[in-house]
Amino acid sequence: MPKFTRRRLLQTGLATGAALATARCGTPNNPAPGPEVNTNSIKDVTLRFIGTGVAQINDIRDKAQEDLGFKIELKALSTEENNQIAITQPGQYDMFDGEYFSLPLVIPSGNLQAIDVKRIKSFDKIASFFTTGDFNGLPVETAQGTAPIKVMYLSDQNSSEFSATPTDWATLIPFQYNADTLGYRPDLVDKEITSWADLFDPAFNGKTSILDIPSIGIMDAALVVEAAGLMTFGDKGNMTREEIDQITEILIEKKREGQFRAFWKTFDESVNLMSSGEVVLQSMWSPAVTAVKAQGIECVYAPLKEGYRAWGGGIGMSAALEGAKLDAAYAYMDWLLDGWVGAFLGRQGYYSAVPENAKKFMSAEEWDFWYEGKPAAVDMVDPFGKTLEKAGAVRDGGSFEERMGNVVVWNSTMDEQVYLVQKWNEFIAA
Amino acid sequence: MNPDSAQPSRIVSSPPVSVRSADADGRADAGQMPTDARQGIVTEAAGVALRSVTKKYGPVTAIENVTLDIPAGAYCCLLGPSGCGKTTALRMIAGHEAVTAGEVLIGDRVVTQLPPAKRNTAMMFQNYALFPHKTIWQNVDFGLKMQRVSKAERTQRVGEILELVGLSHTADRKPNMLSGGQQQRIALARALVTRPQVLMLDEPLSALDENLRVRMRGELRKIQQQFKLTFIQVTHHVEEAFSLSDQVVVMNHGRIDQVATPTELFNAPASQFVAKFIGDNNIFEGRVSRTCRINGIESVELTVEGIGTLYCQGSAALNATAACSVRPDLMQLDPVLEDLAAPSTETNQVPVRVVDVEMTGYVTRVSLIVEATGQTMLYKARTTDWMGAGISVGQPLRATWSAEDCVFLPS
Amino acid sequence: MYKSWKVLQPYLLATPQTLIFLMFLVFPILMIFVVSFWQFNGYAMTPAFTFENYVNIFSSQVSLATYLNTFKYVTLVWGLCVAIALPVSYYLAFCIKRESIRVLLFLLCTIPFWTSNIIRMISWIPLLGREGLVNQALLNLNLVQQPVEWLLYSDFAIVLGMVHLYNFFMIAPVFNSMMRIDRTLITAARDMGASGFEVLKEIILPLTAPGMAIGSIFVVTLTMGEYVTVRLMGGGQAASIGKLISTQIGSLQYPLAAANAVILLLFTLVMVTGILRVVDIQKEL
Amino acid sequence: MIKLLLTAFFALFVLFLYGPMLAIFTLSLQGPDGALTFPVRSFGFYWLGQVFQEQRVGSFVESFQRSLWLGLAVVAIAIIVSVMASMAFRARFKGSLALFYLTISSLVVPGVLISLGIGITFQVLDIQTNWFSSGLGAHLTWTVPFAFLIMLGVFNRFNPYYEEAARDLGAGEVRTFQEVVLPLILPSLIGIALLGFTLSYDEFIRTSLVSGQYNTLPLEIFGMTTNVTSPALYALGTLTTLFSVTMIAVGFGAYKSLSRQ
Repeated sequence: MPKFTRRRLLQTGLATGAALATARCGTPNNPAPGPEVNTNSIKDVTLRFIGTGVAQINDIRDKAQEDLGFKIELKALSTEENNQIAITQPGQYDMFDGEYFSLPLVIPSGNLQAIDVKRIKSFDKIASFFTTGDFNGLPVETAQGTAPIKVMYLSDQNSSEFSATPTDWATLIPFQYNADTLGYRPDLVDKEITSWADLFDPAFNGKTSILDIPSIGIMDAALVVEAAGLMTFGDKGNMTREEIDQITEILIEKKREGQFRAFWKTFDESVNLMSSGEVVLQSMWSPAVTAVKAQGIECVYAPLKEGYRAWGGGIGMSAALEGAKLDAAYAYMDWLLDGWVGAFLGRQGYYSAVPENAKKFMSAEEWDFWYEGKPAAVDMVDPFGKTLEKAGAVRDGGSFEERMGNVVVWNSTMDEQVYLVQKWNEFIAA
Repeated sequence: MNPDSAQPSRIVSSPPVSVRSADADGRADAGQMPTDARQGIVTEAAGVALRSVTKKYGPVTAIENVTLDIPAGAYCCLLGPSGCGKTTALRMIAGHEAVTAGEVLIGDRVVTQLPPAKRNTAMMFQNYALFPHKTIWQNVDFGLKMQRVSKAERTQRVGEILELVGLSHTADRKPNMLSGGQQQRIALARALVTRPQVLMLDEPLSALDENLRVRMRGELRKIQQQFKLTFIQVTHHVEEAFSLSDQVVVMNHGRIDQVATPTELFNAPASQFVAKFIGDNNIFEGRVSRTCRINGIESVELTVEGIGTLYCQGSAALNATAACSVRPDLMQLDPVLEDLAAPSTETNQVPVRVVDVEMTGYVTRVSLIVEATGQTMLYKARTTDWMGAGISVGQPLRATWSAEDCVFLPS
Repeated sequence: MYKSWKVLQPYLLATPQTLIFLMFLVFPILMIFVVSFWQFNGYAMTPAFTFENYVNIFSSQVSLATYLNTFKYVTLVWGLCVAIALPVSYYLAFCIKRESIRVLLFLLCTIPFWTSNIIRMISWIPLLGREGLVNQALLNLNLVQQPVEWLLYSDFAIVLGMVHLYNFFMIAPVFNSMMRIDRTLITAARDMGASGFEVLKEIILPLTAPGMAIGSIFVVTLTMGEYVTVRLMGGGQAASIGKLISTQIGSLQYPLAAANAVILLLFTLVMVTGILRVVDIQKEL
Repeated sequence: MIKLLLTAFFALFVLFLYGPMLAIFTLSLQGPDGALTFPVRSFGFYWLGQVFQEQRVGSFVESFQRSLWLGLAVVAIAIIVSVMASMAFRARFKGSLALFYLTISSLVVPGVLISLGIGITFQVLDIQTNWFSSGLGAHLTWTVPFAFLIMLGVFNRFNPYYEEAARDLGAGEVRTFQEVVLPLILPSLIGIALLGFTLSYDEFIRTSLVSGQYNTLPLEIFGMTTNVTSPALYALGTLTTLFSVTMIAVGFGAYKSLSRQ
């Protein structure tokens, strides 16, 4: 496609719509291929992000724009839409804020470019289960599923093959992750929740929920059915067709029995379900629990005896990035790891990829509460000014080590992904 | 050529009709006992009476204290300009409009509170109101079906009446496939099939073109004779009312101005309004300056400003304001002006000038102006006569007519 | 010159509209048809000619059940829309005598239609939820001991939501048909002894049929492909074909979604053609 | 009696229509401590103000602007195109029936097909979807048929002698249209504009897969239903409803005053 300048585009008058859109023509939709003639500065750059509502937060954008000087556009999507756009609409984004488990689908599309880890200043400080696969001897690395290290590296800059061992070329630069479990309303649930199996407890019939994102929901479901003794798996992170058949059959049966109240796709939906009392026990994300608490409603993030399901999120670059935009992208990633974002997200309960940097931006009390598992010395306030925890409270599940050290599965994309999605859809539709 | 000439002679089946005073007591003498509508093809007609009937729509009075007798078997036309209350009166008789005060009688039954279907009446609507989604057969059948008449009898009666109006072949068609005249006949058939005692027709001919209208007039009249029903028809068309009716009821502003046979109406309009409405009568308003007898008949001398004195038959108090009217065909035009100064008590004279001449066929209409007052007058002559007279536009003339032909109109 | 212009003129005038529909309706649907025979994996589709997608759909219990469920929604929503539209339109057309009041009340019925569907949908949630207004009222009145759960995230909620959204599409044409009924037809029927019910059955309903047919086309086609209401009011639990298609799109199973879309389109067209036999649309304009 | 029943039914229906909306209007008028469910804790305009503030994620203001522009573009195109086509229909021409049924089918094809079809088409052709290209197209498939059917109705009742009279008096085609046809159909055009704008402004399903990088307002609101956990969402509902109602009022007023002339 020949390069169109803005004027040329208008002259050819492709569509009335194009003329109407002049108001925002300053930000080209398609980054022009070929070397940028105008290498003026990265200040003129606009980076367009796609991601989930978890980190597509306007406060982060404002701070980044202030610190970095270029423009950032955010688009908050559901996990599903995010992957969908990443794979099918490469022209719509410059930066992909996604999860590691989606990479087996996104990387083959060729829409992301390899990240030169040598250009990432804090790369060596990133939590080691991302970069090397081991973590202070904790069992994180033995967990099943698409653990980040399995899809962290590409064998070569232009390859779409994952490398099992570290190379100079990364797929995503991680910046947040967490260990997820079940959340519940202690005021509406009269016992302590200690096992994934409680999700199927008939006492909560019609009051539970599970998330409707196949790659994540299936892992929660697997933990539940395994804990309930309904079935066993060879590898929960990579099920066989038979296992998928069996687990969806169990799920459909539970659904027919009316065990579930609803399904959710984004963490705010889970917040609304929980805070409105529609659901009293559900698989949930950590910040969703804190968000429920921020509304003044009791909510517990249950440490379960079977362990946690973990996920990792990072930033990837569109294959089309180059020149000033590419520089801007690297600048952004450095900024991302620099600690401000880590602290910002940390105050909602996420962990930062570079905890030591995040620590610089957190108060000692905050660090102690969120990472060390110590009782809050003062009231804990989220980044939006809402008080989450009164002084004296302790984080559910305890310290960083206790939580991340107890991860048994990661969100995963399996070999039988297509089949899984089909069966999962049947479960949702049943 | 004139289809009217083929009409059977008119029969007024009851004593001369009259406007009854509002406080008249007793029952309608014109009515007969209604017979069962389902017996025989012909039902006995029934008279209709209104007793001090008033209809108000909120603050607006549509009908004010109207009393009227329509004899059984009469063809009665309610005539008047639009908004005069004639349709309201009809709808009150049919039961489609509630009466604010007063009573409606059909035969000797008080029907004021009865729904339309219980009144033994039928109505034929303006634009016919044929059901567009039903076939002709279903349309005609509808009333019988509603009366729960047996299937067999319905088939027979619908067949009969379609035969009668000569449209059996259209039974399976929808109304919009029929011509205007055919639709009208179907509407009539539909109204008659239930064998009403009274048939009401709301401007039944207004949707037809001129030729068809004249022909249909004849048919209506014929059917009325055949069925011997009371027909009450609303019309604003004077000629229609004249050609059809035994009894014409002229209405104005919610009141009845005159009830009479067409001939009476034509010869002796009872009010200025009637005189104006029924024809192009020339009307002169003035003051009663003298009462006298002309040829032994009580007469009045009317002083009209700018014209002088006019004489007409009638009686009135001296000095009362009044008017007189003369039909445009009963005047004479005379080019001689000399003896104008000496009016006689028998002949009225007015100096006029010809303004315009309109030849309309048999008749030529001549517009005149009374120069002294600016009043326009109309003169109608047979075209042959006018052509022989050799009068041209602008010519001054003398219009004369006898006191006998001049109708006195009290205010 | 003038003559040939006259002949050409209608073609030229009709061209832009034809082009729009060719570009954004015909071609995309052809593409759906083509793609429905393609293959796909987790992240991409590849041109092919396989009936696998159709086989998948017809051999799956779940997708068949989903189709049945969709028809259930369509039937219920359609039935309720008719059940609401008839009395409401009848009331407006025949019981209200003042023209100005009629216009006012009709506008009152239409205003919600002009506002955002999504907003109208979510506005049910604070009413119907477990701790919503309705349940609170029921509990306070001691009518129930436990909150009623089927009010929200249920088939009931979905049908309610769709009726709320789409009843206007039935009311407007039905009302329009009723307003067009010549009032003298009713007087005539009354004159011939028809009771109120008979007038309704013999005159008003048959003459309202075209309006109902047009309304039905709208309601049926709108509910057939519906997935937003199903998602928001069903709490993600309920299924319809539209929802299935959107889930499949979300999972990048475009060819499967396309195959479902083709089947959905066929069903819709069959229904609409059926309805069109009852009514001549061109005559109703 | 029956009338009474019908009145009651109508009242219930109106309650059914407005009840839920009144609920969110009430909930949007809460103080800062308001929540998504009843009871109302305090009254205030806090959340209405919040709509114009920066949100945690996304932005209402920009998507509103996009929807506004898109609605106007859709209206303009729909009017031009449908007036042209309906004028063509006054003369019988080959293919008119086909175009008529094409237009009808555009109405009856479920929206999700339009969205999917345009989405796939753009993807296969490797063109970026955008609210002002693919989104515009999707909206046109929904608004043009309405506009066209209305115009067809208008021209069915349009007396052609007016135009003949104008031509007789020496006006050319363009002048005839300007001086005679346009003023006579103007009230209808206002109606179409009003309808078209709202259809576009509130359109969700047809746009959902083809809006491209930037959301239209309904898409943004839908996104918000999954991303916003505060009454700001209801406040937005209140405001956009107010906006719609204002548009109706303005349009209706214009229609009234035009048709009176």
